[in-house]
Amino acid sequence: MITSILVVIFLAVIIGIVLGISAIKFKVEGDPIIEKIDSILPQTQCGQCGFPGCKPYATAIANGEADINQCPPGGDEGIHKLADLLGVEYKPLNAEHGEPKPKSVAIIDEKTCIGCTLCIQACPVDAILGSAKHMHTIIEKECTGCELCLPPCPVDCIDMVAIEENAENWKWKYPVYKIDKVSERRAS
Amino acid sequence: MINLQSPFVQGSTSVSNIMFIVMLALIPGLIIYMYFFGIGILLNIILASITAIIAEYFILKIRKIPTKVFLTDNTALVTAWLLALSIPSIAPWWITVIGTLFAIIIAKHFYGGIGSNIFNPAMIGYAILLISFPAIMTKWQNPSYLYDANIAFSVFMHGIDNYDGIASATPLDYVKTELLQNKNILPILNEPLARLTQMQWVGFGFLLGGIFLLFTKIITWHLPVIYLLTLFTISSLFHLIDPSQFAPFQFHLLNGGTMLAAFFIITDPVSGPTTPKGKIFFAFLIALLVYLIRVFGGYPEGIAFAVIFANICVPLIDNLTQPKVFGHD
Amino acid sequence: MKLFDKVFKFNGGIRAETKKNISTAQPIRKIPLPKKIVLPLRQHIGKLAKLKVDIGDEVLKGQLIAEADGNVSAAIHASTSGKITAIEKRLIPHPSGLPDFCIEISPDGKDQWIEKKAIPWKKIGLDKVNELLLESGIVGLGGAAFPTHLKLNNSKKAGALNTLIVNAAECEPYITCDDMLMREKTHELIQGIKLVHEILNVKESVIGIEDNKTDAINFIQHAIKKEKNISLQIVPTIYPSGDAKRLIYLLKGIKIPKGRRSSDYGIQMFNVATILAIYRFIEFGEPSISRIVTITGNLKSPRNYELLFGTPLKEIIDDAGGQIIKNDTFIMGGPMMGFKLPSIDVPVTKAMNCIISSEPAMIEEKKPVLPCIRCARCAEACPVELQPQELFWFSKSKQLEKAEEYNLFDCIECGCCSYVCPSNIPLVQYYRFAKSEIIEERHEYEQANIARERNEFRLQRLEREKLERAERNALRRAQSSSEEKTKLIDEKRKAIADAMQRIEKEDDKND
Amino acid sequence: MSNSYILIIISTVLVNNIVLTKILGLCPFMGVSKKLETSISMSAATAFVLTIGSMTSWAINHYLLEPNDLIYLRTITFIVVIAAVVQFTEMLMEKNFPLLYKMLGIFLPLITTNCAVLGIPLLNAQASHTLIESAVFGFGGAVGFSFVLILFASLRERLDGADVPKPFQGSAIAMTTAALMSLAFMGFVGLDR
Repeated sequence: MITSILVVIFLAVIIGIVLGISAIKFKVEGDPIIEKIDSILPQTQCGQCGFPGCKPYATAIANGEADINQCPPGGDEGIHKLADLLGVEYKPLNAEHGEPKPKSVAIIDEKTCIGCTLCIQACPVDAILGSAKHMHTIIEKECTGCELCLPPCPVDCIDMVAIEENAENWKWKYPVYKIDKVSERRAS
Repeated sequence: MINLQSPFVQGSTSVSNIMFIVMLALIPGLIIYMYFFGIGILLNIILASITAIIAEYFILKIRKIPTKVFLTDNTALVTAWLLALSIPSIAPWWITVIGTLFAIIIAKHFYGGIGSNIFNPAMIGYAILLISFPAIMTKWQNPSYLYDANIAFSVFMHGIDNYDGIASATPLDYVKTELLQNKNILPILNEPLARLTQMQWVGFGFLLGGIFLLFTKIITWHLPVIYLLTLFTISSLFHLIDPSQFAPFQFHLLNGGTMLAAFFIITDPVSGPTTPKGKIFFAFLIALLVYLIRVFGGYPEGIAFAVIFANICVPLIDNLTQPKVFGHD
Repeated sequence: MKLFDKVFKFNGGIRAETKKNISTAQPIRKIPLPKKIVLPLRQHIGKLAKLKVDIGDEVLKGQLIAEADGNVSAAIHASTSGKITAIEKRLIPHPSGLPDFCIEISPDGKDQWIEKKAIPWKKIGLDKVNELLLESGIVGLGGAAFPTHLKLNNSKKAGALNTLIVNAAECEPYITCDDMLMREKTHELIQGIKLVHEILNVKESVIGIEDNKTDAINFIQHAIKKEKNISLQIVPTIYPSGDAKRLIYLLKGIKIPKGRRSSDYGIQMFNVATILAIYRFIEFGEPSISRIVTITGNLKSPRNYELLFGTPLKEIIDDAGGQIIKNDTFIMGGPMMGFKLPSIDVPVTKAMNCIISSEPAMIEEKKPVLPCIRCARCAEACPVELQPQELFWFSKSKQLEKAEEYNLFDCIECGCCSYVCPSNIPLVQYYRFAKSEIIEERHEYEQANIARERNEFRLQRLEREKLERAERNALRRAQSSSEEKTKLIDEKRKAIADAMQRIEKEDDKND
Repeated sequence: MSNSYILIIISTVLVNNIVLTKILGLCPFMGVSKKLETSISMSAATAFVLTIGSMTSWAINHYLLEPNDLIYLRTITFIVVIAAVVQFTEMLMEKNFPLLYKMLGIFLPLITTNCAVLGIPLLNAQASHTLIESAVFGFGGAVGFSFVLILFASLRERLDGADVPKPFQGSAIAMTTAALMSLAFMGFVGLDR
């Protein structure tokens, strides 16, 4: 009886010492996983996930404070990639954070704009040009379509315009065949 | 509407043609089989075919896939034929039915049907039968016991219990059991049961059909040639090391399902590798395992297990044997 | 005639029915000036050309009406004299079937040339020739429409070239425009080859031709009898021997991987029609305004035409007698790599080497598409030695990273795999889909990176501004009356404003 | 003597494969076989834990338990030792391969409760293997585990593109596949004689 207790205590002490030493020796600092997560996120900086930008969301995911299904612009694909990276199960997009929309850019109606600069302050990527009392324009190439400039505008002069398909950005479509039910299912 | 894209012209091969030619190539072996062993095998093939078609039809219906196209692609038939040719011709009807159902439903359609099955369906069916009903699956027809269609039909319906002497061990089985009693192999090989020339003639028939397949470019040379070559080399090597323990290569090449496997079973494209190097390794692996199981293992014939095991390795083999792309180093 | 010089056979390829004799029975024909000329700004690989004219302008034949936008682009010239009557989006011959910007010219009927000047290339040097080529609007006329000046640029960078290969293989079924060009303009072609040979300063020129063009072979052999440095090499008729890298391998035994250019290996290749265009430009000062187009297939009178760019296709089809069996479906390019035109109301463009009025068999869906049985016939047929069955497997299930790992982008979309597939799978369509998808993903990734940078920059700026504001406030509170201090503040403000300006400028530059 | 080591290896890898014949260690076998890369790392981690675990538990069994007549403490002490080894591996990995650590996720600490890892030391003790035999047995078990895990992962990657019917997608078809794999391994019966 006593020997058995002694043996177990002895084991516990030895193991405790070994693990204690290695805990100090293999201490981990920083978390490179945040960068990996951040590179999957679409960088719209739209804040729909409930965090003030993509990086904060990435940090939250890495710390286990946020789920992977809170990013509507990233869409299903983004969630799949996050799930793959983190080795967790895929979950469908959380509707609380909004629905995925077609990629669009903000366009300022330059006739209505009063040049209040509120939108400039709201834009997370500095994609709006203009100064006080001069009408503003949006650098279309830089616009992420985050819609953050819409609420502050006092005269509702900003519109989100979906990017149209043209000969330049046109893509080949997924082949669909009548006989092959499976490909139809996948395409839909 | 389909989205029409290039190429707008097409060659003339089709899956159903390929499978049809495979079945055609099985005919010589089948005829020789029937010549020596009666019509038992034919009953099995017909039953297997019918079972396969019916199973396929119902599964396609359940999966809501157009039935006509997939029933006429002949793949289910090829599976049924190969399975029926692998099991003893004196097996009762329900053996054939169970095996075929396993092959079509589990090995094929669980995985998504033609093209998606990772295991050779016929071999899955065979292996399941072998481990479930070893007594029936290891008794082969005694070729000296010639009988008429009535008996064949009775055996088919009720099994062999009413007929003494109808069954005997295969040469592989016989030699193995004799060897277990620490006998020298040379006298054993001269026993009539070890020299089943009828079986060897059937193998020859499959060889003919296989050459036809090679000739019509349905299969490439890699699989059968490497398979037979490896089996030849290993058996010769062991025979050289100890002729009193290991049978010479003729014994291994001509007995069991060697020829059927070489040209028809391991050449199943869906569950096999696609790269030339991969095919070589695949065939080598199967031959090696077949020899090991035959000589050292617990089962008299190892083709089904070897094929399934090699099937498991296929994705990895394909992955590791990707050929160089044009211009890449 | 020596048949089959030593060739290095590439893997696979297919021997399809060539159907070339349909359109070679009659000589090349020109048609009268059309009523309208429509010139798309997108006729080449690269950026849209930049407009140089406005509605109402009068232009002369050969006048520059849109210039190359940057290096990867090509200029557009008026193909006849007349007035610009519209600049708007019209249907163009493009696989998307989407409209794009076009210039419409109403011809005045005079067909009056601008002043043509031969290029004194010997005097001005290769650099200048290249600059002029940028203005010539010449692109590869084999079908890919890659700007020619870029090719020359590359050869210049690569240094020593030793071989000029003239691509006369024309391997796709139906197409005969190069064949007819070689038959009817043999002399001009050889002059062109000699010219390009000298400009590039190469040691030898090789014309690679498929053995099914016997007439053209005879003519050229006769014409180059006295040329020491020009040779003709006959290659077997196996599609796709006319693909640039396949032809180089056939002739020279050099395998050039994806991402490398032939000029890195001392080889430059031009299509026969491109050679002729360069010749016309340098010798006579004529920019690229016309080409030979094969009009073939299901037509009453199929033949080759020499056509001005911008000619409405409909007029040509009418001239060729119209379709025998009406189905209003036309294919641009060959049957292996071409695409279905969205409509017949499109103009002739630089990339248009052939128009096939579709045979009924081409557009009906005869055979069902079955799952892949991994028979690897496609791998045996693939001239790039890919594993099409794996690429298909990954593209179909949208495992794009895997597809890329298996070298999806090496695929030249030649269609050999689809041609031999016993399951009738439209493999190339899956590859095209996967490629576009990956390209878009990459683009999005780049956009995301830019957005991230800009966001980080903004956050830094906000942080800095906050600090500055705090500093300023502290300063103001401490020394509100001191004049000296006010000056200091002013100075500081100025410095900040300057800095801001600088940053903004830099930002603009980055844009 | 070396012959017996080879037999142990053959036996543990093929004939008595820890996963497919003994049906131990199914948790990581199912859980970490979705991607080839992860499965390879998992194999490495398990191999490490198994070999070290077998040896330490042998030492404990041989020097602590058997002399003191405490064989009834085997299970509990082995569990403790294995847990410690796993902890150690975990820390090592978090330091040196953080991404891998994240990818293996819960399955890394779960090696602790991996029945293969406990099973092998217990089998060792039962068969009264020597230290080297224990190590070889542990290593062989790990190789067998890695072998089928990697094969299974490559199969599952291939299955990602297959048109598996909806009810069978995911775990269902993985289970079926595992069953059919073990069918193949049944063919090796008798090879270790």
